Amino acid sequence: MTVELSHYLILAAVLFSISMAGIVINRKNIIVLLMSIELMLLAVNLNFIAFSHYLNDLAGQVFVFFILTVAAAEAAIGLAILVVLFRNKRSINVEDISEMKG
Amino acid sequence: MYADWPLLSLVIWTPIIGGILVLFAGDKEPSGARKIALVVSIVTFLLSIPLYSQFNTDTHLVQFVERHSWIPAFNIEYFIGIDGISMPLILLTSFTTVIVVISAWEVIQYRASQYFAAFLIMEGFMIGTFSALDSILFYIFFEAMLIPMFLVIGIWGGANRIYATLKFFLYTFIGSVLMLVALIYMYNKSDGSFAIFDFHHLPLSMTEQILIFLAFLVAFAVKVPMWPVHTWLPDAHVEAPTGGSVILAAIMLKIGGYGFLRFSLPITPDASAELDWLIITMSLTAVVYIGFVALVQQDMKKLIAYSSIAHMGFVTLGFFIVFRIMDVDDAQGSALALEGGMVQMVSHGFISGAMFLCVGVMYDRMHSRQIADYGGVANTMPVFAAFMVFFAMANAGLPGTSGFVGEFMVILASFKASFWIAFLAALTLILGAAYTLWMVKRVVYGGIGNDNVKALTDINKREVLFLSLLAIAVLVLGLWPDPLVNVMHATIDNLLNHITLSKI
Amino acid sequence: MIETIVFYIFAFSTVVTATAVVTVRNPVHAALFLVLTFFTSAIIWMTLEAEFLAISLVLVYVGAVMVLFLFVVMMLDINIARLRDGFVKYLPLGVAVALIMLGLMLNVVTSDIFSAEVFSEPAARATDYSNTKALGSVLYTDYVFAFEIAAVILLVAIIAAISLTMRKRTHTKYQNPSEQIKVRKADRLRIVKMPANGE
Amino acid sequence: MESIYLAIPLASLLGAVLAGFFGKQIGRAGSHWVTILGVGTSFVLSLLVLKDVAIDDAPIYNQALYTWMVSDGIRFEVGFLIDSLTALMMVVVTGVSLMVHIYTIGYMHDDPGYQRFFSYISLFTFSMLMLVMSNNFLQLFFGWEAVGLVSYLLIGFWFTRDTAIYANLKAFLVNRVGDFGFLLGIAVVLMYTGSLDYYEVFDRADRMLFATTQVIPGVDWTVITLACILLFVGAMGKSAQVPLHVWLPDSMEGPTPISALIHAATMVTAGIFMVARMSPLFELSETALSVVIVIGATTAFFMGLIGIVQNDIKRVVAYSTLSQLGYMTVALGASAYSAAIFHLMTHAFFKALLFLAAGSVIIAMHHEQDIRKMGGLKKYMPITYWVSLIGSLALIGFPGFAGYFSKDAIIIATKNATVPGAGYAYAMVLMGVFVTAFYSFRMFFLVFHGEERMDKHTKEHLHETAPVVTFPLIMLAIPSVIIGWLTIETVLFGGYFDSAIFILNEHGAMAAVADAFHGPLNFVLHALYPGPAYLAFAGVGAAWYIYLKKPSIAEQAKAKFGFIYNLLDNKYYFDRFNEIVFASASRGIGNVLWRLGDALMIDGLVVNGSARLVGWVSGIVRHVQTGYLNHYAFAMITGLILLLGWAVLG
Repeated sequence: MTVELSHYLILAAVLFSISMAGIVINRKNIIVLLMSIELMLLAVNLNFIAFSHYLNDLAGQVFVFFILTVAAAEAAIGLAILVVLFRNKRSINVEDISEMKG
Repeated sequence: MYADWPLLSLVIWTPIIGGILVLFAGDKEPSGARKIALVVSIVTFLLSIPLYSQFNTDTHLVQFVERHSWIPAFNIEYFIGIDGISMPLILLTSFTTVIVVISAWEVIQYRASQYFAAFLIMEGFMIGTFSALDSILFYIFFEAMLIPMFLVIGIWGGANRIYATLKFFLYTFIGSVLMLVALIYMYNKSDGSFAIFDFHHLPLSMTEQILIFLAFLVAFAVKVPMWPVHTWLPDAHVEAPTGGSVILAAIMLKIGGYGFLRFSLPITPDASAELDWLIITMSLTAVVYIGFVALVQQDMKKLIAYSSIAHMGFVTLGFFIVFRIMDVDDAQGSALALEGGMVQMVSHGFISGAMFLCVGVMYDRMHSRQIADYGGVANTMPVFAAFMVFFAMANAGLPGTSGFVGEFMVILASFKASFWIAFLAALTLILGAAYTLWMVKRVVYGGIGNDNVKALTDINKREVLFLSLLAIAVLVLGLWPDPLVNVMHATIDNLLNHITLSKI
Repeated sequence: MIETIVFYIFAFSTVVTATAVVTVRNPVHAALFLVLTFFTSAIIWMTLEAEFLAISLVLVYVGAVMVLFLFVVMMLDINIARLRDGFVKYLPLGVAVALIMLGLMLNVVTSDIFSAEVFSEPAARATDYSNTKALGSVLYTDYVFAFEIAAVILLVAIIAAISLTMRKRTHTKYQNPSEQIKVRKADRLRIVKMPANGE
Repeated sequence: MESIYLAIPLASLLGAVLAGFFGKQIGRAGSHWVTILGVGTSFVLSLLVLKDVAIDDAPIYNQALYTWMVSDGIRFEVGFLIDSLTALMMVVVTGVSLMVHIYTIGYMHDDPGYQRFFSYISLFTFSMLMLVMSNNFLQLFFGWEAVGLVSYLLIGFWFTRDTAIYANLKAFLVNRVGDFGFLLGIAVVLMYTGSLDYYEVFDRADRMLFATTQVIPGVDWTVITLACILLFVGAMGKSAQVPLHVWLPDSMEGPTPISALIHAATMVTAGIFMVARMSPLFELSETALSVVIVIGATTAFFMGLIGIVQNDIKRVVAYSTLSQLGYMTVALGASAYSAAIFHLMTHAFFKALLFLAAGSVIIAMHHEQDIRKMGGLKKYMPITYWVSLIGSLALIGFPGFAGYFSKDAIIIATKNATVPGAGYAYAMVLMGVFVTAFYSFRMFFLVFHGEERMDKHTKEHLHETAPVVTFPLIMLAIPSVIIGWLTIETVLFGGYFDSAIFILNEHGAMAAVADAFHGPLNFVLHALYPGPAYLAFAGVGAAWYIYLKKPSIAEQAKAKFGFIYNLLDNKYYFDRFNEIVFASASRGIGNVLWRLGDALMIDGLVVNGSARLVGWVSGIVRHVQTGYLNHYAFAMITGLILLLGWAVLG
């Protein structure tokens, strides 16, 4: 029994589903939400790398590289927003962030 | 001497660049900005004079042509030139801008440099619209001039200016989008040309023509404005500052009429002939219906705005009555109708501009446009009253003023088509006099109405200057319209020949 | 064989830690579990011969991003209890969503399109093959523009993060030398005429 | 000669411009001097032209001055046509105008708008000259509207009075109704003949004669009839014929010199002049002539009746003007164009005289115009008394006076006219003679004879007016007596108008008058035969009996014939009718169109309605946007699942 492509894909799918469940369950905790998104990206990256390996094409890895970059940027800005938010509202509860509601 | 100058480009770009300069002059020292503005506007006017004096009246071909490739990917060109129908309107534009600059001299204190810059830039765009021979160039200028006007009303306007600007912008914009669709359709149809004259010779089936005609109709009818898409005009006028009203009435409305002559008639002659009843009905409605509506207005600017609509009804009536005249045996009178519409446009530019300036003069002193707030202005402002009565008479189409010429020509011509069309059109003689003079009666005449009127001071030299410039223009054009009519003949005749040929 | 065992061990721990990330009460713990998830998946990436990325994942993510997370979480005084409101309430929904999603995805990934026959194990690399070198050679040639853009994005992120969190301290006192130099007598000194108080 | 023609109107214009724009600089005296000089020049030159035309038999001058415009191959020109008709009109216009100018010095002596007034009346003279000297329809219309403008300005001269500015607006609008028809008439002429030049149009009149058009579908109208009736509508407006007469009585709100010059002597006769000028067209349409004669006859009699119940001295004269204009119109309808013009001329003199005399009375009475508050003025104002008597006698057609010749000529012509409606017209003009005499002398007796009903203060200050006022009166009184005698032979029968007026042979009214004419003396003696002269005597007698001898009769009659009195006092309810039907209805229509059409339908329903629709739809759709982050996340997940499900299972 060897490891095939589908194993990796299944693992990625499971990871993705977990992170999605995380988003639903932790709908109030913005930090865990952000973490779930990181997890999701991880699942996607895993897919890219697996395909890159099995197709013998480096492009997949390049993509992961960029995704990592963007994810890092996203995390930085997201956390910065979070800090500002906390300063202003003394809370990071998603329910308190509903200014957009007209 | 002018032969190798890119004169037309100069006339377009001088005010635009000048406007940007004015913008840089800033508001710290408003007198600097307005001096530059005045110089720029006068220079532009002087530059536009050779367009008339060097104009060759014997040919219908476009003159002062400049043609350069601009966006080669879509075969869009910087293609400009003028003929007998655009040249008078360009002169009107450059003349009116001078008047507007003078009229705003001390009146505008808030962000003066931006105000003057807006008008100068708008002038360039408007002249560009009149001289563009590439349809995309036309479209760009056509849309671009909305922006300064939008700002002028939105920044310097009255209390309800936001509503008015939005209405103005959406109305005109929605109309022109359909025009763009039509232009692109014809671009594809003509194997990749946006030149207006290529469109003129583009064979189109009846269905195509009718659709294109309707697209243009929406764009230009809103601009003119024709009933029933006219309701933006009174609101825009009421809220606009005086200069904005003047430009709006004097020039912007003309672009609609010009569009009919440049696009609708030659590109879709068969559809125009087919749907002439529609335009004629709308025009006559404008004359009669709007005449009645104007009668009951309480706000002077609204009244003049409605009278503008009624007068512009003559323009469109003149343009489309042609098809009815051509049905009658000898077709005499069709050139009369077209030229009448053109003369009416130019004359309306002077008269409505002057009327709005008159209201502006009073508004500057009283800060009210309501007729009821006035009464007996002639007691305290006799010189002004003389001007006001004069322009009111011109507005009512008194012979000897330019207001008469266009109406006279159109009524004469429309008689050829039908007695009743002429009858309804001629009702303006009564209605126009009624609403204008009734306003004059309530505003200018009578005993001093209240203490505010009592405190009025007569117009100063600057106001006398711009009102007399307009008065002279109105009078000269009324007493001797030949120089104006003469330049149109070749172009109008060619246009008439063109529209008699079916394109199907 | 050994690879299979490695895969299963780390795949299992990845799933477990990921589950822990979304379920534990304390965000600090969640962050730590996330770190663990990243570690285990880095090892899985290793088995896929993506050494460079595996290392960067650990260095960049675990080393920088996750530490940032931890900082933030610990810095902010968060009311954990409130954040856990509705956890139980939403659990069934979350599980249902996850299961549906999983079912759909499994449906795809276990199909024959991705079977071993189609995607067979690639031939082993030469021993002197360097994943980092190969990645670098494409990154700086074919993807150089994208690379530059990524750099700009990072720059923007840095600036944005700083500017977002920067606080203006209004009460700080400081000197403005240029104002001090420009000062004139009239600004500071007012000569007042007083009536002479003579005898 | 051409420069003289040009100088005639321009001299007046120059005066107007100088007084108007530089009134402050040249002062009050300066203003009246420049304008009088200007109009005086015009008058002298006009006399020269008349001599040239009448005595030296100068050829007709018909030249364009400049090309106004060329369009569609049609030349619109401004030019002069100088023939016998024009020359006569020029002299009348400038002559009366000159007298009025001089009179104004006295009448407007204390008015602050002195310079403005002189400027206006000079401008009027210019406009009227342009009108009568025109050689084409365009310029005719120019002059036509220009005199209307000046009339508007002058009626509203005292613009602080509400009645004045009401009257001037009314005058302008009613005139515009006439002009509306006139313009359409011009359009007919242009479209069927392709020219606006009089002579070219007359040459091509047969194109209109044989063409038909359908104004109302299914009914064929001869174009010439249509053209003539439309043109006549213009004349009705300007010459105040029923039902467009309503403006003229109200126009008495203007200063009296204006009433004399514009609303009696010259401008209102423009319609008469125009129809006479168009005789080659009107002659071709029996129907049009018939319309003309009926309208004229109605005006002549019924407007005269109103004059009986008026108490404002100027309004009595105004209604007599209406009635006399009716006479002229009847003459036109009877194809007796020369008689109409002849009456126009005599009327210009004696009616200007009457108005100016009325003005003189008004000055003396300190601007009191109610004749019930006058009486016995004879001994205070002898000159005014005598000139008024002359004017009144001329007006009623007392044998030997100017009015007798012209009016009698009209009556005889009407008797011999053949167009449909002539019989009615003959009855009307005969009764009109009696009515005219009655109201004229009612006013005369009430003003100058009988008891003195004015208040004490006024009485103390009563005296004859200044020479600057009485001089023009005397100057006008002279032609009021003699001009008929002197000129009847030349003007009516000497073939003076042969070149200007065209009469078809079958319209023999004028020829019949000529047959009855054997020299002026004989014409006067003709009065001894039973005829209109006795009616005039009867009118005077009745007035004398009722208003001097037994004033109680008037009151009794008023009480007894209350209905008729009310009808007359309210001027047949024309004003009321117009006020309700036209003025109110227009405003009503305007309001409905504005509020319902523009504000409610177009703006409310379509424009703002579409904006509201967008707002309404988004108001509903907006609820999807809760503003909660987790809702969005959940929506995203749902969307993702659906998309995936669709891709995988679908």
